[in-house]
Amino acid sequence: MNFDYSEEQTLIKDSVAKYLQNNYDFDTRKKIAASELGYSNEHWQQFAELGWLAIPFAEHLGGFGGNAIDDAIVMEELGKGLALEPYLACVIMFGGLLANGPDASRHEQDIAAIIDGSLQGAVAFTETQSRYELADVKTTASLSNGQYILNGEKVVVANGQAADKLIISARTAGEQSDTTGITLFYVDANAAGVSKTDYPMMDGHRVANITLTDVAVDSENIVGEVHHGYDNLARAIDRAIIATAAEALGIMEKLLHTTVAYTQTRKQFGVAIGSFQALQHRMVDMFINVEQTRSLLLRSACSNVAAHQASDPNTCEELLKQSKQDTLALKVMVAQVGKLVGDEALQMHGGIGMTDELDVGHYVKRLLRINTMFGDEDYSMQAFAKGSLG
Amino acid sequence: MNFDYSEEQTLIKDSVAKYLQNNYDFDTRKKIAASELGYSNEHWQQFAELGWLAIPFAEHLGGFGGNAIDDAIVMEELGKGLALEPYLACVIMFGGLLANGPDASRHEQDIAAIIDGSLQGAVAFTETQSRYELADVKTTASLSNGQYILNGEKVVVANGQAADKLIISARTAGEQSDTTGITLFYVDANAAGVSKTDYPMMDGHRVANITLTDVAVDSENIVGEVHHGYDNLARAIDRAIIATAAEALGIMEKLLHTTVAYTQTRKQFGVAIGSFQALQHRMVDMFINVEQTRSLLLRSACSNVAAHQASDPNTCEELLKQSKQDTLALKVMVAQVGKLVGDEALQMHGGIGMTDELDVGHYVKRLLRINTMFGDEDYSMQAFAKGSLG
Amino acid sequence: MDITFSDSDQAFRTEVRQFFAESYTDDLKQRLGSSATFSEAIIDWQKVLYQQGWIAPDWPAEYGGTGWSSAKKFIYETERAQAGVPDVLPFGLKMVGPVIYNFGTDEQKTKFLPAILNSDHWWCQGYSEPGAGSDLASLSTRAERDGDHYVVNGAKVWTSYAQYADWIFCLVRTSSDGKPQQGISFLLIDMTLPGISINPIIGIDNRHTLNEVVFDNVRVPVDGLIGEENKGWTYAKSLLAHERNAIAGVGDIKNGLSAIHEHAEKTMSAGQPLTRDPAFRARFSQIQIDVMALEYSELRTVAKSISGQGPGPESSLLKIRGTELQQRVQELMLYVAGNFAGAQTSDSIGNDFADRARVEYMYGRAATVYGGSNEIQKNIIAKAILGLG
Amino acid sequence: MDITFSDSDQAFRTEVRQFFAESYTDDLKQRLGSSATFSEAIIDWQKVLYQQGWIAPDWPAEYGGTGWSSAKKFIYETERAQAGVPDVLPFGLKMVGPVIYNFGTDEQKTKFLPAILNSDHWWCQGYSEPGAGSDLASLSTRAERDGDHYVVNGAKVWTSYAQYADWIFCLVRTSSDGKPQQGISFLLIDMTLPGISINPIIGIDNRHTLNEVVFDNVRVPVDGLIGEENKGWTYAKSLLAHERNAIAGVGDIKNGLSAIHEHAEKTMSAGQPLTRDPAFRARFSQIQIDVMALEYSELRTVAKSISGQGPGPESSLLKIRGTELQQRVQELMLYVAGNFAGAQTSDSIGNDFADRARVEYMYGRAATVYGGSNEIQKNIIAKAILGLG
Repeated sequence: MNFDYSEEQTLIKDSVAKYLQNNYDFDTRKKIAASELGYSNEHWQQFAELGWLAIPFAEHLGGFGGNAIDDAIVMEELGKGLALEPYLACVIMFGGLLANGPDASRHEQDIAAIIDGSLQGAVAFTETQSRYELADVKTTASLSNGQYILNGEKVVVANGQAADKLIISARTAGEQSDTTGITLFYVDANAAGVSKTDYPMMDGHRVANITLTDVAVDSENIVGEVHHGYDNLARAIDRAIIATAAEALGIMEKLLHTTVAYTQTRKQFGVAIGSFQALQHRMVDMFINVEQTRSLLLRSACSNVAAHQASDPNTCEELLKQSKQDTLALKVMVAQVGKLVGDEALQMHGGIGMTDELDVGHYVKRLLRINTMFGDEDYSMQAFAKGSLG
Repeated sequence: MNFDYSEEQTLIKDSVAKYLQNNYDFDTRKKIAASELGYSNEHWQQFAELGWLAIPFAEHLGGFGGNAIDDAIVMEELGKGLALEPYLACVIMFGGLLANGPDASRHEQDIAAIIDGSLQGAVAFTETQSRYELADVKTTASLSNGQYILNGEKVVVANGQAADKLIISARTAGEQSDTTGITLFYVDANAAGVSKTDYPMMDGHRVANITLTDVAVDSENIVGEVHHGYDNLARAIDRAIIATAAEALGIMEKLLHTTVAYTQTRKQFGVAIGSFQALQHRMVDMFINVEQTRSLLLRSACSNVAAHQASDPNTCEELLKQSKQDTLALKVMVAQVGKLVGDEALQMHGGIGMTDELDVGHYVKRLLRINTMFGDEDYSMQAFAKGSLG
Repeated sequence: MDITFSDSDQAFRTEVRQFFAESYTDDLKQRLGSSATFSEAIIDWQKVLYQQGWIAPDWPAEYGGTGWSSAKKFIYETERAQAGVPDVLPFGLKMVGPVIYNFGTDEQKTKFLPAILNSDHWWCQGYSEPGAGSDLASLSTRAERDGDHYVVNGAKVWTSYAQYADWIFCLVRTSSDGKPQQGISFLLIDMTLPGISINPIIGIDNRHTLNEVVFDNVRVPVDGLIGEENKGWTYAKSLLAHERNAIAGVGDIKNGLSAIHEHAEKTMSAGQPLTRDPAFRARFSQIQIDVMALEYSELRTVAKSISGQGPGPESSLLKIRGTELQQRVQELMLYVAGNFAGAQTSDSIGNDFADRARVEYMYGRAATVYGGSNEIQKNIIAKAILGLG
Repeated sequence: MDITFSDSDQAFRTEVRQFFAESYTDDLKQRLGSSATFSEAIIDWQKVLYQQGWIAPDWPAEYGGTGWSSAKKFIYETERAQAGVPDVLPFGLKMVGPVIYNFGTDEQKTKFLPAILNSDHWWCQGYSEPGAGSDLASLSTRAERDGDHYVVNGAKVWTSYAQYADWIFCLVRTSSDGKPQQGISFLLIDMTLPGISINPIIGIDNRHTLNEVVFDNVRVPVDGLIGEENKGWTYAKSLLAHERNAIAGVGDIKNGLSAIHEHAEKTMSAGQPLTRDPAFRARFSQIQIDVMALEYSELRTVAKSISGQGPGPESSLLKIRGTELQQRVQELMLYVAGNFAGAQTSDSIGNDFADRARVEYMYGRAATVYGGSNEIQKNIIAKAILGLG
């Protein structure tokens, strides 16, 4: 029993932390956020060269063989550095869906392109009406002459603006919210009938709404099995939740330390405001909650790894169920603690915290946005309750 | 527009406050709580002589013509004094049901007996399975030879141990949770087939479970109309909620003042603990919440009065609906603030607060019990949401 | 106890309601909603109010106020919020105006009050400084007397709308003797004077509302001094109490809840409108309940005011709970916006509620900081009401 | 990172689980549950543990401890809580025992340690005093040297189970020079000595657990002194850190949740089990989520301990969050009990859950006060971890 990182993991952590410290200061980030792409391709190529884009992929696919714990290590540091690059959207989600299915070998080439930084991908699964229900899919795919014809709209697609390739969930059977009958299609972003509208979110990340009008997809361009895309997608989202939780944890720690430091220098009525006991106790509450979040992140990451390592199918199913609950619990806590830490950091920074020129507000906005990705506090809490109380 | 009490109201308030201060200290209360009856008949007779038992009754019934605001004035002071006498159960609820129905004149004699302190009554409406649903009634009343035969059990009946007369809700038609088909029966507590088990609650008040086995009730002994007892009962409960809220407010104010005073005398590390800013801000939170509770109590009491004064039936219905929402909101806030104030009062009193010999714990227990009377926080919140969101 | 308004008050309510329905046009509403047209539109609207004679409810009638009773003022404010009409710019009408008619010279009154009433002068406020937030007394912008002028050096910060302002009222240090509160003077400064520069501050809502105003040897005529030199703190304090009282914002909170209700009804969640979701219902109801209480807390203050008692430290309660509730409404808006929350565009993304939710949430974070932070308000209650030392 | 236990640890878990299943009988369970039989039953149970050799997991093997690794201790504690087995009385085994084997003389070790292990001596703790709560250093019970004796005068309060105790360990003031922490000595006192009287304190749970212990010229032999005179504070401190670490109570919280779940399933609300009620579900889930995190916070401390790092100030986190969660469980129990909440009888009222809920809720209020109040713990974290002055 130990929670220490291995030597390799420590190397990754230090590598990401040091790179961002040296190359990704707040002014640099502002410029990147204002760019058309919403992230920096130069940095992305550096990420590739430093080997980070290979981390979650299996060794036989040219990867490092990393798991949810390794994701978390990278993401926590990306969170602290407030990096805009689409590690989550392109590597963990898009790459993960390609690499973790039974047909991974078919995607070897594209995975290699992800790893070397030459391919951008995105997963398009959210629709205007779906809110956080993965199974609520109105986009249709109907078979016609051996091709699937896709029609519908996906919204707020992370990295949609930059993606060369898209994985799109569409309904091939069943009713609007059935979990079966959903298929994941592998679509070229430049295919005829695909159109994008992209826009920035408050956290500086760009996203796109993607309209599909009679988009023809060859029947072999399916990720996983026909009608059975839901489970794949749900598992990819679980791993993405853990990854964003790690990013959020990095942000919370940054905000906590920034706030503690600020209250020690900021004076009011002749003394540092950090000497006021009411503020001290509130910062202690922040600390306790951030530590609790780290504990739950460790729990979720470890149970995700355990579930995917289990060989016996019964054990595996049991562990997956447990891991699902851990992940939902984590999602709830990240939302709650993110809100608390963000609010308190802004409040204790006072006026200066309300300005665009201080980084605090930008960290807070990323935390708020994370809360609405893959299910908010209320959605996740209700799903958790279903898991534990039926 | 003013929130000042009238001269008469101020007299009542001062009368109750002064009487309790002079005659109802904490040791006296302890002895009364330990008695078989659970309250003091001597004090009750004094209440009668001072005219308090007449307050809510109409003038033509020998009363003072008081309304929900007047109830609140008395109850707030009874709360501050932590009085055990059944003003709520016997005067406001039992008396109110007799006096506010269309058949009030039939009960003139019994109302006079309530006013002079010679009659004790109780309303028995809660069943083991019903929780807070007034309409969930399994107790049956079947008509047989011109008499109703009652069978069933009522639980946690306030003042049940002392009551000479009972008003009992029983089902004369409909299914278990229908609002129609409930009839209120007026039953002698010594009638054949009525048996009681009484026990103390943590707040020092005694209650009884009442079993009804083939209890025969003459068909004229009905309060209100056959099958239509629900609305009467619900309105009586609304008024009772406002009254207990006032009691709770009195308790909260007492706890707030006691806590502020205690933290100013109690020293730790050489200074009064009331000088620690963290505690100060928490006491300010208590204060703000208590003031908010007072505001909502005023709102509810006023809207209850307005609804019952309206002559136009449409206006009346609209006002009743509004009053119902106000009352549910009040119930929620009393639960929440009661919990906050009780917790904080105990915590800031430290060890001494955990003892039976200090009054603080007893105030807290009464607050906790009030939360489970007539619907707890969650129940009332959901009912409120139904009223405002459908 | 009597919670009804008089017949004449009720008639007034009808009159006010009608006026807003007719005069607050859709065109005004739309122009006020866009940052590009806001500054012009608000002046247009204020001139409408001026024409109606309602521009300054709080001013004494002799200076151009309405002469309304406390009850009428409350009714006016309630109806304004309920109609979704924004409040007037406070800097001239609610801040420096009262200071001028209370403490100014006849010349100052003649020069400034009419221009405030008809919105010819846009005022801004120069209180806060870099390095001094709620602790106003520690300010360090200096004004040194030189003949008929003060020479002003220093910087003010968090100055709303300085980019549009003709005049700024400032607290400046004219002496460093005695306690920090002493030696402060209240100075009116023409924004066109040489040596004044404005540095925009972009807020976390991505808008330009705030500024830093820098004074570099600005020569201000001494007739801009309010009252006596070194007594500025007294004048400023009387104004702060006023500001605190106006801040509960019950009407705006109720408006926000209506917008949320409407949008949640159209938002699907798990196959049904979000208004059926138990968690949403609990969040929404909790805010409603708290604002129902706050509304009566405010009414209690109004009733006290009607009976001639001024607002005491309990106005801190209204500030604290009012701003907390405003922020909870803004938070719930963001929740309702769901996946779209935080979108920095309202065009063609299928959700026009999200942009409003983002801007209001972000801008709203300041409410618990300005006007005396909520922590300061708690200190005030602890000391002045609870008697905690 | 490795969150699994070794094979030998897993085998140990099975062994412990089996032992509790066999040895913790229904008879014991029932007798421990009633105040009338508790004091005898707990001794019976401790003697069973003694026979098994598991009475003192934390003690060094040379003094009769188990010699278990940190991992084994953690497993033992987890299984104990999961089986619903109450912890041993802490006063001898977890408090004064370690002080004696760390700082006592050989004579003291010989005299006291075996009697603690086999539960022949019932110990109680004399720290707190009327007028000094978390501020232990301000204590005023005096012990004056008179030949071979200390003459002790003063009073101790909040002394659990003093009515059963054979011995009490006390902090007493032997000098008033220097800082308040100096001049305190650690003294073992025979409860049968003349001049000791016990005043019961009835708790808000209506039970008699606590007492005031009054010393009136009690002559205590000097061989009851631990270590050096005036150094008692050092010995007490080492013990306090220990106490703080043991207090998270994750197992008990989970047990409480199970009881709630079971009872809520049988409780009807609006025609369906309470477990279907969205508000109940949210409350229950929130506690579960927080305890899932706390469990890993504790595991992280265990892992640190396995790798040889002692518990630091982060044990304050476990104390704060653990006691908060215990109280939230107790609160939810009371909610579930509904109309019956607060009934002071479990007989024939149709709800045997209510009495337990009441007692646990009321008794549990003390958890955030004792063992160093949660406010003190927050001060510790602010200073020792966050570096706030």
